[in-house]
Amino acid sequence: GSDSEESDDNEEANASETDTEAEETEDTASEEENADASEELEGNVVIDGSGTVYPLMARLAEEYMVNEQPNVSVEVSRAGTSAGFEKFLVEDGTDFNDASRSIKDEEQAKADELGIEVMEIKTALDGLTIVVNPENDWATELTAEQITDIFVGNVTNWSEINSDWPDEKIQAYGPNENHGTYEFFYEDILEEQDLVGDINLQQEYSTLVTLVADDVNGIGFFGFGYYDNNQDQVQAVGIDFGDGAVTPSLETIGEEGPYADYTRPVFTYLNVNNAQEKPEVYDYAVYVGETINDFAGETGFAPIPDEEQQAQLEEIQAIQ
Amino acid sequence: MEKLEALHQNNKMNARLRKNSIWKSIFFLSTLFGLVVLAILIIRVLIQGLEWIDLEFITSRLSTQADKAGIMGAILGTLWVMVVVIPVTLIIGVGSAIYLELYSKKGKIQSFIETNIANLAGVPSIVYGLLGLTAFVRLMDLGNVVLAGGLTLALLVLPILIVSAQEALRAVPGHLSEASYGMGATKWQTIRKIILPAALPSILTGSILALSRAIGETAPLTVLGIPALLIPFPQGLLDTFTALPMQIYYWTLDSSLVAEYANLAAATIVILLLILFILNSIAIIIRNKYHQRN
Amino acid sequence: MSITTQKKVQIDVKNNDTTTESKTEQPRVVYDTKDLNLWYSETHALKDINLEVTENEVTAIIGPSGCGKSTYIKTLNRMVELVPGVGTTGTIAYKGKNILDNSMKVEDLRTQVGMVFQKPNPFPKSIYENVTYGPKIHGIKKKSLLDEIVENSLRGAAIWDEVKDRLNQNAYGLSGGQQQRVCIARCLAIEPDVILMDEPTSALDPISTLKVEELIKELKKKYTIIIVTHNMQQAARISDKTVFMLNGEVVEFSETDQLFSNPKDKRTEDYITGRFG
Amino acid sequence: MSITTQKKVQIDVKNNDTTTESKTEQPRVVYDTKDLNLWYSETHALKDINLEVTENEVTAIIGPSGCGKSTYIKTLNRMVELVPGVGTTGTIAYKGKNILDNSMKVEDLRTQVGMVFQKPNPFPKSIYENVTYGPKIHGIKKKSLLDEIVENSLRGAAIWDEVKDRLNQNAYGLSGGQQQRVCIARCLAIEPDVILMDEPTSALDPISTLKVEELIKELKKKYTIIIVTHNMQQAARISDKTVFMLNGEVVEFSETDQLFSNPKDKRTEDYITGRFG
Amino acid sequence: MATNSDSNVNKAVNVSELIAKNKKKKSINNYMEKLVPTILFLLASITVLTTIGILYTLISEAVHFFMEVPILDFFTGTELKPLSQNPEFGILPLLNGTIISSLIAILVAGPIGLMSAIFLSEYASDKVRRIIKPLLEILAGIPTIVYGFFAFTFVTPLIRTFWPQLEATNILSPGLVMGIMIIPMIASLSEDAMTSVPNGIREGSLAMGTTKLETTVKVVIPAAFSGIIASFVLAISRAIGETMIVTIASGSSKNFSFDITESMQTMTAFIVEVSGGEAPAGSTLHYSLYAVALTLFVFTMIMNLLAKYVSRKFREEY
Ligand SMILES: Nc1ncnc2c1ncn2[C@@H]1O[C@H](COP(=O)(O)OP(=O)(O)OP(=O)(O)O)[C@@H](O)[C@H]1O
Ligand SMILES: Nc1ncnc2c1ncn2[C@@H]1O[C@H](COP(=O)(O)OP(=O)(O)OP(=O)(O)O)[C@@H](O)[C@H]1O
Ligand SMILES: [Mg+2]
Ligand SMILES: [Mg+2]
Repeated sequence: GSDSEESDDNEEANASETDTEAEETEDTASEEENADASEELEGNVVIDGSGTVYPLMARLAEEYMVNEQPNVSVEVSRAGTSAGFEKFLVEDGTDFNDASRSIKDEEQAKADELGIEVMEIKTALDGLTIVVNPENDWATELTAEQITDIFVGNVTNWSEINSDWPDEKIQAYGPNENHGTYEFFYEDILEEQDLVGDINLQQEYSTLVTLVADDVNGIGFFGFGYYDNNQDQVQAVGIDFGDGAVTPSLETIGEEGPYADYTRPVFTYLNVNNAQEKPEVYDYAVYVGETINDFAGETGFAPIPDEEQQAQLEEIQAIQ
Repeated sequence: MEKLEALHQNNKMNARLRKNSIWKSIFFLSTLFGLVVLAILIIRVLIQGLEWIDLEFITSRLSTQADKAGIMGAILGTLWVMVVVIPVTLIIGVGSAIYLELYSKKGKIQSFIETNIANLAGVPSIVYGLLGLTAFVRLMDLGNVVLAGGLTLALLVLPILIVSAQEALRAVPGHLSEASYGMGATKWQTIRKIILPAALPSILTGSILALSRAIGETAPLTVLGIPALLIPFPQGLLDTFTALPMQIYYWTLDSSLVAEYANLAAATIVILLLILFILNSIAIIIRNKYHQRN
Repeated sequence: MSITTQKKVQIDVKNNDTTTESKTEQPRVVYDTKDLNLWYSETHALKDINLEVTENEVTAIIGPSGCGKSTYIKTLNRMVELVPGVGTTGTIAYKGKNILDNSMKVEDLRTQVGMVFQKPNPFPKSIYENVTYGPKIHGIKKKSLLDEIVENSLRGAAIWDEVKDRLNQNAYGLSGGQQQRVCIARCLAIEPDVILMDEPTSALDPISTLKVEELIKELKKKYTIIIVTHNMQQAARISDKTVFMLNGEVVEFSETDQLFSNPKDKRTEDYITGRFG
Repeated sequence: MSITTQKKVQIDVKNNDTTTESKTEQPRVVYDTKDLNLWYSETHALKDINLEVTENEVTAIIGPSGCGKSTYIKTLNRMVELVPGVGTTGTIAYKGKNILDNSMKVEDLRTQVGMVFQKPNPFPKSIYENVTYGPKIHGIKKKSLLDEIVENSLRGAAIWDEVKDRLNQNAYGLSGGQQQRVCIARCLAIEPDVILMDEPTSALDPISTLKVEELIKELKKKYTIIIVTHNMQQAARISDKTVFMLNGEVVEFSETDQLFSNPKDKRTEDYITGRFG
Repeated sequence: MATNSDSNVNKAVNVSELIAKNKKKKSINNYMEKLVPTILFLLASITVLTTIGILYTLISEAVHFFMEVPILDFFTGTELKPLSQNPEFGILPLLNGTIISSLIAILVAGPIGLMSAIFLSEYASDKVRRIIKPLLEILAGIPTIVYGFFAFTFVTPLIRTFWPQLEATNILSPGLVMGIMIIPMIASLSEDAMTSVPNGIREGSLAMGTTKLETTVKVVIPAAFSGIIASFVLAISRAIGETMIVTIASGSSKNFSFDITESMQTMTAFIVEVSGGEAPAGSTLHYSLYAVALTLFVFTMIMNLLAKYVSRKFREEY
């Protein structure tokens, strides 16, 4: 109906707006314009899911509420990917579910059963980062095989890797099974080999950071964002995938980039039915599609390629 | 019994008195220990959080950007939750206490209910979270709104309130109610006009302490699923909300992502402690005033 | 070893000057207690009490601690039932109606039978509210009427002049003796027929005691009064009849002057001569 | 209106048969109180007390409620200092040493001066442990000696026969009168020189009272006893000297028979004739 | 004397007649007299409903868990690997963590709390007590989340300066901090118990020339024993139920060990972890949360019944 047309217009206005974000005055001016144009939407957009994706989605939601639609309330929760799907795949469920992994077959089946049309939106790329203690001046670069050896338990002493290195036991750390990061590490990097028995798996990232920061012989893995914000406490290990060591950074992380082997996408899933029924959900989905790359960097993620973003946006807009 | 003469000369009184004063110091130092820890704890959060506290921090909305973030939403959320907790616990709590103390006959039912209340008082708060999730969020289909959170916390502090209200009622001197009955007042008249007013200060003290427990609770709310980012202020009982302890929890969790969040958490702790401190002071003032009068 | 000492107490009981006043009509029995027994769970606290209390007289109950004085007086307005596990047999007829079965509502009984307690027990409210408590409870709302009641009752309790300027102050601010008189006023406010008093002066200083005693003598003109006291001289001074109780039994019940000057029972004599108690 | 009644109480005080016994030596002053004043924060509870207590006599203190009897007796073993804010002036010499400055350790004083309280206050322990409590604390460990102390003390308190078969039962299972005698035994166990008693029979029934009174007369042979009582007849029965206190002052202090038969002070007369109190 | 003027009191108002008249029409009051107890009874039974609600919530979900994991395995299993490829659901590591942390807590709070209680009730002046007691009670009122970070960012590093073996997450420091948290509980309740020992008993002892210490140890504490024990048991049950401190400061290793320098997980922390984690509905992991919660519930219930039993058993009659 006419509703959707209006919001389309609105979308375009907004898109141009984000480009000139730096200029505050213009920003507010166009905001007022929006209000005048009776484009003001109301309602709730409810987002739950992965805690990994949360910082990015929260940032986005805030930006949307502050600059685009002050009367739309976007609530972002962080129950975890699976718990989030639980709330997503019910009648009157959440509008979006953030996920640090792609939807599972069972979950998709549940959605089909309920008649919920689910759209996968790739939001950003995360680089799995291997970190060691800042005082560790030997293992600053490791090959991908050595990483696997360490975490699977094939080597247990630093000196087993290189006889110049200290004869000290390696202590491995990582997020526990609750986290998508663990799943990715286990499935994609270790190729489903069991982790070393005495690995210290933790629920909280803050704990992990502290643990590695405290243990000269420690080595741990987690998402790039947690390394990025704690560079004073831990140092990233350069990984040699065959062409020399690559340190993770917003530039190297990418599905095609040099750090591709340790890169994984993170998603948000949209309830398409909700987007069709509620203009604010649709509006927000479009906003996500348009601006997702603007906030990836500051929240510790690498952006997805522009073409991919464009294609995704079109797909979203096609909902109407 | 001349043997006892020894007792009067040789009872080592000096040594015993020395022992007494040594232990007295130990007892005093033990008491001091708790206070010192309290001081350290408070000083630490003050150092970390104080400079982040200003009017803007208190009155602004939540934000993912540390320098813009404020806690008005969390404060309002906490207040709204109290809007549910206060009447629900007071009515049910005082009602139950009156029933148990003044109406129920000493017997199986009464002892069953009292044992049950004592047990509930010891049930971990996180279990209440699970109850709230099942009963209010899912079964009553309220969602994670103020009402659901408030009812959960109300059930959590109810046993505490009942027990303290019972004590308050028990402490009302029997001669007051006797005087009332003696004039032909009925039981309910006596309760309403004499016993309740006399017990009121103690009941208030007890309920303030129970409320401050509710205000500081985090675990049940984590189970209910309180949004981590919620910018609009809650406007009513059926709005989603966030609360001060939840905000502290999320900020500290995410301090590994944004270092300043740790300061925000500390600043919020300061505010929360301040609120609790004010509530406790009120309770103490009421208590002392009341005690003086007796 | 046994006490061999002999003592004799002579008490010259006054001829109550008020007795001459209005006792011309036929004396009416207000309370008629027949074969009353009372148990606190296991304790047999009252044993076969038989007693008649006459209108417009002061009946004093004396006896050593624990003999059942309070228990008996509290049975007369059924306050004793507030203690759980109390059981009674026998009857107490109040103006002809047995109050121990439920033929009379206990609230109605207590409206007609006021009680003053050992420890002054004003409510923690203003003096005015203390006195109007009863009337209000019984449905009297009109301010002018209440004011009148307050003045009359406080006058009746001989305390009006002392408190008339501070009716709105908390009754706890008064001295013990004043509090006790306010309690009496509170009791008068609903115009009872009988007033029960359980050691009303035992917590008071000599001066206050004196005042309350005089008040009792005054009240006798309009009310029937039953008073428990541990002070034998007080019983002698103010009562018309005296009951001596021991171990839950009534040992002796007679005219006050006779009981003190010429006790019939050896135990009464022992008690009033201070051999025990 | 004022009380116009006149009463007269005559008490024939016995000639204590025990006084003849061992009073041949020079009577010694145990407590010599000089110009004692005591304040509870603001309350001036004792005013210029001057009093001498003689060895191996029973000194009774009487007076209306609140006159300072308990306060005075508690000053004699400095128990009164447990109340915060108590201040004193003057001196009390115990066997020549002033106990109000700190020249004598309060614990030592109390080891020599036992006390029996109004309400029986046995420890919630067995009878045996109650009696051995004092000796044990003061360093006596030997079982045989303790056993002996227990028997002697309980005999001394005239309760041995009643409890000898249940020494290991909790003292709370005893009746009030028995409890009080156990407390006396507990006090005897450390062989004090003086025993202070604050209304030791006021919570007891007549029979128990009698027993305790007889015990006191027996104890006098070995101990100096100071006893507070509200029962004038009791004072008359058991004491050698009597102190009458009023409003914190000593009104009269003399031989018991003289005080009761021939009071010098009008206030004493008023009190013993039951005009107040 | 004023009584002279009082004799002219007139019964003109005739209050008693008025009252008698009012009595007849006071039907609403009679109604209330009957209605009120019923309403109050219903209110009181809400607490029973709460218990039923908790039991229903926990049991209805735990049943699913026990259909997949035999009860015996659950209670005797020393391995808890809920998400591993070969998941194992032994609750012993959690029980272990819970018991050890509570034990440490009570070892701290027991002596300190009791000694504080002794100081407050036997030695401190009324004024000092009235200042210190509420101050101490603030400790119990501090949100546990605050304690959690206190343990993690202050106590652990502090201990590590002189005991480097201590891991960054360990069960020791949350145990210690939990102990601090429950000090006021023990201090306050024990103090109440000791204060309610009748003064007569205390005086009886002091009057025999004993020192305060002797009186306290030999008479007051034995007399207040039931109250003191009850306060201990209640404090322990509070420690068992404590969630945030261990969640934050002890990490989440499901360690079946007795080495207090290591990270361990308690039952409560496990519940937080799973309920905030990625366990899909219907998975064994999801249901395990309720099995653990049920165990926890039963555990604390036993503690409370124990407290009741103990305080009744040791109650002194005075
Ligand atoms: N609430 C009660 N429960 C059980 N027994 C009681 C109760 N009140 C009194 N008694 C017992 O009943 C008996 C009579 O007590 P009551 O209070 O009537 O004595 P009293 O003559 O008034 O004594 P006092 O002069 O001390 O007031 C006593 O043996 C007492 O122990
Ligand atoms: N702890 C206290 N604090 C303040 N004032 C007190 C205290 N104890 C007693 N008093 C006051 O000191 C005065 C004397 O009290 P005391 O207890 O010595 O009287 P008493 O003669 O023993 O009375 P009773 O016969 O009632 O036992 C009274 O006015 C009393 O109010
Ligand atoms: Mg009585
Ligand atoms: Mg006294």
